[in-house]
Amino acid sequence: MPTMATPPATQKKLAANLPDQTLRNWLRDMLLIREFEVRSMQAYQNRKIGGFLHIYIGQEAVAVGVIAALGNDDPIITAYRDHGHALARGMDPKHCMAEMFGRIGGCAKGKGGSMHMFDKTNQMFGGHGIVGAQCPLGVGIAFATKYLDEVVNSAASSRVTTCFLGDGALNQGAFHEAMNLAGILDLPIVFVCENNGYSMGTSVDRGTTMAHQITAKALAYGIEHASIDGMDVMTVYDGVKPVVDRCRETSRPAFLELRTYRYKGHSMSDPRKYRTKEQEQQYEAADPIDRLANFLMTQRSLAQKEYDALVKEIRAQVREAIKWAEASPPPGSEELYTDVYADVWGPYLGTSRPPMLDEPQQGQT
Amino acid sequence: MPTMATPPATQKKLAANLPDQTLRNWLRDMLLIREFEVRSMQAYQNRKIGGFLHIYIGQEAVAVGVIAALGNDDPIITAYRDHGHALARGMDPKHCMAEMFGRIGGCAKGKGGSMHMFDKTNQMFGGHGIVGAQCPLGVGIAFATKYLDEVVNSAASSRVTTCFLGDGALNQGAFHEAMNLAGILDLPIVFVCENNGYSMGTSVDRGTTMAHQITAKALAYGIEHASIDGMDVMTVYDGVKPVVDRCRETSRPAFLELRTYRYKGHSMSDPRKYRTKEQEQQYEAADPIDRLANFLMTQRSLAQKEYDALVKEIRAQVREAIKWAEASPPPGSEELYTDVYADVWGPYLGTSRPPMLDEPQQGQT
Amino acid sequence: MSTTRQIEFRDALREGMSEEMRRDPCVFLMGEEVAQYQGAYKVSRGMLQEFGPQRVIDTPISESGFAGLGVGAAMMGLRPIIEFMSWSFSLVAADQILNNAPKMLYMSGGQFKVPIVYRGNNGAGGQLGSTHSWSVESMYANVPGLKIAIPFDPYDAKGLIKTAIRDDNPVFFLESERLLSVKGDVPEAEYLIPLGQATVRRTGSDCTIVSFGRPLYFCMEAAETLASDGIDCEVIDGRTIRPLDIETIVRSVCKTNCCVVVDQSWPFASIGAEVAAQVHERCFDDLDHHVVRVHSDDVPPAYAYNLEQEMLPNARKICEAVRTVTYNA
Amino acid sequence: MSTTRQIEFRDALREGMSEEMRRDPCVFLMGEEVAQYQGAYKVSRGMLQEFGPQRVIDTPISESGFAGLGVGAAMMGLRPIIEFMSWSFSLVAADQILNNAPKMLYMSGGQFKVPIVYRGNNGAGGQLGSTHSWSVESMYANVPGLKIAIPFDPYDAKGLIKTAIRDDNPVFFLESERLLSVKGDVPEAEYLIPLGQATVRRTGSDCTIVSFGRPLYFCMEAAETLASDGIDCEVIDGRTIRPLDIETIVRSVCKTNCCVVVDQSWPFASIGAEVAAQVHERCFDDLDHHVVRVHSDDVPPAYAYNLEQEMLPNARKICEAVRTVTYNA
Ligand SMILES: Cc1ncc(C[n+]2csc(CCOP(=O)(O)OP(=O)(O)O)c2C)c(N)n1
Ligand SMILES: Cc1ncc(C[n+]2csc(CCOP(=O)(O)OP(=O)(O)O)c2C)c(N)n1
Ligand SMILES: [Mg+2]
Ligand SMILES: [Mg+2]
Repeated sequence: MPTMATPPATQKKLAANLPDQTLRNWLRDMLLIREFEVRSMQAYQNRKIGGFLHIYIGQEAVAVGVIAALGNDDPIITAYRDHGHALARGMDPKHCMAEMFGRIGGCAKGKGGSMHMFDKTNQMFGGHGIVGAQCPLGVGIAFATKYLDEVVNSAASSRVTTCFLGDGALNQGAFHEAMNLAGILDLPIVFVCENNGYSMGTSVDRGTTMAHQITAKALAYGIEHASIDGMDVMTVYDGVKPVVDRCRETSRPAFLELRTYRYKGHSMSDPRKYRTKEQEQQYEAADPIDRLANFLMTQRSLAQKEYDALVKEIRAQVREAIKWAEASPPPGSEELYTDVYADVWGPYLGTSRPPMLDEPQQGQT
Repeated sequence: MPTMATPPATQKKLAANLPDQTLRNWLRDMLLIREFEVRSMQAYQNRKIGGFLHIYIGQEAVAVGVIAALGNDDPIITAYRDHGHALARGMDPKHCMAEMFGRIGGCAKGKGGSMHMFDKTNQMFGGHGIVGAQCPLGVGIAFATKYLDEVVNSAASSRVTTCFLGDGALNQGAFHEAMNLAGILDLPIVFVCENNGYSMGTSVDRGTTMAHQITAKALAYGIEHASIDGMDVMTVYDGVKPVVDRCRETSRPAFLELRTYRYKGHSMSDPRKYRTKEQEQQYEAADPIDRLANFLMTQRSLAQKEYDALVKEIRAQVREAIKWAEASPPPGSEELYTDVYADVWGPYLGTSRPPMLDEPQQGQT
Repeated sequence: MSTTRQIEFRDALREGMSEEMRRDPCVFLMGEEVAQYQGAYKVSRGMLQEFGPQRVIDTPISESGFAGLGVGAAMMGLRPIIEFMSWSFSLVAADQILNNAPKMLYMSGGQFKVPIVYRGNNGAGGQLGSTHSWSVESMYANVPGLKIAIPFDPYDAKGLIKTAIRDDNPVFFLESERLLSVKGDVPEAEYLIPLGQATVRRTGSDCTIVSFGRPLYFCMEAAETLASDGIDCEVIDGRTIRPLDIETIVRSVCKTNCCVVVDQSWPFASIGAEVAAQVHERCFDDLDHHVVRVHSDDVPPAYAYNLEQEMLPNARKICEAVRTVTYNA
Repeated sequence: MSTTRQIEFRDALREGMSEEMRRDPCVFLMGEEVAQYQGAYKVSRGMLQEFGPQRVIDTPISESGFAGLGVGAAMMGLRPIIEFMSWSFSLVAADQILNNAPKMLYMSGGQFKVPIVYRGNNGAGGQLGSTHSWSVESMYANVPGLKIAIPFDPYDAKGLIKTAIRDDNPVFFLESERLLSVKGDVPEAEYLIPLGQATVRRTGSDCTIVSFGRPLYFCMEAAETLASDGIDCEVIDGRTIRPLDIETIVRSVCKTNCCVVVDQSWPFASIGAEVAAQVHERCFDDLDHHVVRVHSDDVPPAYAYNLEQEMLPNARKICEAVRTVTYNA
């Protein structure tokens, strides 16, 4: 049987050969996500954010490392633990925060909330709340990139779609149908399973067969696969980049397990009784931000002073984002009947873009 | 990686060591199914049977061989191509035929039709029309046998459930969720995938990744698996029996691919343009009934005369079944509101057993 | 005057899809057996040959997968036509078609439209039993964000499918296996039928009969029978359920003062209940009698021919209903 | 007179389930996080400890799988309680719960009963957005073969869940996250509440308000407000949707001559439409005004607090509706 496991790419040290500034940007992005999440938790406790809130702290290296391996117009889609992906993809934190505050300035005008971050400009196709349901959508996006290249436009853009999913989604039928379709239709999609060890209170081995080797799921579909340490952003990049490149070239899907950990509870109401403090501390000791900062300070030229300034700058940025979000008004009541249908009929008012899309873009970091 | 493939059991020659009479019974069962199906097709053409009709001809060795490897109270469940299983399990052909004629004497009082053969006495849990949907049911039946042993009754009946499915069902999410659940919950269930090469007009390689080795699907769930030639009933028995026995012992699921072929179209309206006459003839040349008959005549004591008598007897039995079915009246209009709810309320009349269940049992062959 | 020909319902559907595919490269057709097999019910016959395997695409039996694939593709600006061999099989894809398709535009705050058509056979196909004989219109009509069209004849099939494909919203297009071979006049020239516009299939003054799709044939039959008894029925084909053209219905009821709704789905919380409720709301003082509904019986569909026939709406039941509401008139 | 205590809705549910599990070894509880985590909403707190891992069973996120597992187990004579963390997640299991559970008895000609309870949170949980805020009652009520119960308070929660578990049919049991912490009087002694029996939550003579589950709290609030304006409302809690106790509703409407239905699901083809249609059918000559319905707005649920509030039924909307129907009275 062909195992199709990707040869370990770490030997190539791709990330280590990137310019300093790129790695500094990754550090910046990870710090931004971390700070954003810390402040989100506060805002939730202060009842500025409602509904469910799923915090990405601990997993930053995955979103940042994977997205770094993509081109700017490569689409991504993910589940409900999505702030990290939105920010890494280039969404301004103020739009992300305003969305969680339920304000018109939010990326979805406050209609989506924490679980539904959409950003057309940055090719972010959501934030999706139903476990596994984004997988067929991801396959459809990949189908469309290929179809557009082959049928509609003459130009070959060769975009690669990345579909993130949690380890819990491995047990949803939609994931399996999506994998098979991607394989049968030869689609350029990379499934990135963020295996953080738990779906809510269920450790992966309690819910998922072959938990010690979840890449076996990919084998069933003849899909290239690899397991990658998701706690180190450079390792993530080194593991993912060649896979994305190959996927772009061959239009064959791939499946990657990114081994990671969420430091916080599943959502804000989770007491985390299903795991030990020791386990949490163990992961926190291998923190992805510390690791990259350390690398940049010891192997490269990052000065402590610079680092401190970066942290400060980011604090200010997130503080700004919160202020901006608070100043943004709630959606007007006309929004109730807007965006239900694209056209105007009966009580329905057609559709309108979120103001975010019409703001000048900062460009991705 | 543990492949968990079952060691080829054919060396053990289990079937070859069985008493002559057992093998003759298998021959009888296969002939019965064949004759029953031939007459069903006629009846369909004569408009005595309505709806969809899916013919089992060519696959007889699978139902007969697998069911021979089970105990009498081991439950089975299957998809819509189910006459063969019902008959092999011991349903009287007259009840099976009457069901297809839509008569009160049918196994489901004419309410189920060809796709929905149920037989509580013989532990046949249907006949199910939605592709893959029987898989979670099968898992539930296996769960119940274990639960009854462990929680409700003191006696350990250790029943093994067999869940048949087509190759097309491999692409339905329900199958995958069922496999994972069976693995996680340690359930005594054998999934028997009857790979007849096609789901309607789609050859298995056009719809299913890893078509050359569909047991890879089982590997993804850490489930024991094997591929077995389904065109020879003795090989089927030899392959399946040890797996069923082990499943009974360990309460661990298994997955078996039975390689087979349906001689006829998917249903009665299928012109079979998607395959060649040569391919059909190739399989027909290796006919499972001929193979067993041949074995019994050359290696055992079956005389041509005996065989001819058996064929004749079966023709008569099926002719009888048709007569019986035709004589059975259509369900009375009170049946419209019977069996909707188990209790009586509003227009609903409660439930009533099919007369079949109260007839003296012939016992399984 | 444009020339017309008599063509089958299935051919009208194919013409509509094919014209739109010629017009717009973003339109494609996907589903089980739509390509090489030429369509399980021959609706897509020849389309693979004309448009090639990139635009007419066979799928495995993975309704959830390819229904969701369509949504993703639509978010990217394509215009998928997704065929369900039967709407009965759409239940395994319920989350994709009811959560993702009709709510994406709203959840994304207006960023991602989902211009998609789901189409296939709906309603009892003839002795297919409980799981294969769904009339999904009542269940799915509860969900905002989608549109539902039910064509009556080849003319409407072509005109409505073309509009559905051009519509920027998810459209659930419910055909009937029992009507696919029905022939009817279809113009050579291009035409479109707007969604949300009912049509009067028969004018009459004594009673309004409202229906959708296949049961309209029974309504027309009943109207003939009743006419010979001096009861003159107006038969309204709603054509689409969402949007529901209640104005046309109300106009008719204000004239006839009587209303019967014929809906092939189960009665409870149904299209029939909705139309009845709205007619009562809008015409309370004009009605001589409460609205009477004709449905399938509130039981699972049986295989047996006699039980299935007894369960389904038919001309006899419709006549009875009309006689009931017009009794005092 | 039996002693009562004040307990929470979630505890009443647990007491009901636990009593039935003590009584009948065939009853078990299965779902996501029901065991080790003690229930995502703490409904099953302590049950793993009492009944052990064979009877209180955690599942992976495989709703289609374990919803179907329950059906298979029920065919074998067990009485599964299957918890959906939210009914919003039941859409991925739609085929199992709508095809297999309610039609098995019919398809098998009376051979295989499916005594199963599906239960979990239904309705808007509070800013959970479009995919997580389903009110499934209208959609699922269309399907024959199942029963639907919606408990109002701890007393009903316990009495109805016990009956549901003993019922030989599939029962969809719709709880509300927003009510789980509500406290109420629950007797120490055992009691059961039959399915199909509505109850009058408030007697009144001017207008009948019919509702189910959580919106009843808004109805009671509205009734208080209206009482101070001299409009005396009778509030009826249907308790179960299938069977629908239309007799109790009709009796009340014949007395008040006015009717408002409050239904938290979307309006189109809904429970509200059904009740309205049936009341019109049964009380046409007794009604002073057509039935008025109060629903969620016909749009997907938004995350933003203000939009969600605006969308949902509330006391203000109910008051308006009652004033409309009683205007001429
Ligand atoms: C179909 C479905 N079932 C249940 C849920 C409730 N739920 C939300 S998140 C979650 C756990 C998912 O775990 P995982 O996929 O590992 O992602 P993680 O939370 O670890 O990021 C569950 C059960 C849901 N959203 N959708
Ligand atoms: C969910 C679902 N989708 C589609 C169908 C229509 N359909 C019935 S049988 C069939 C092919 C199944 O092929 P396979 O599983 O290989 O079984 P076989 O017919 O070969 O026995 C299809 C597509 C269905 N019954 N259910
Ligand atoms: Mg996880
Ligand atoms: Mg097959």
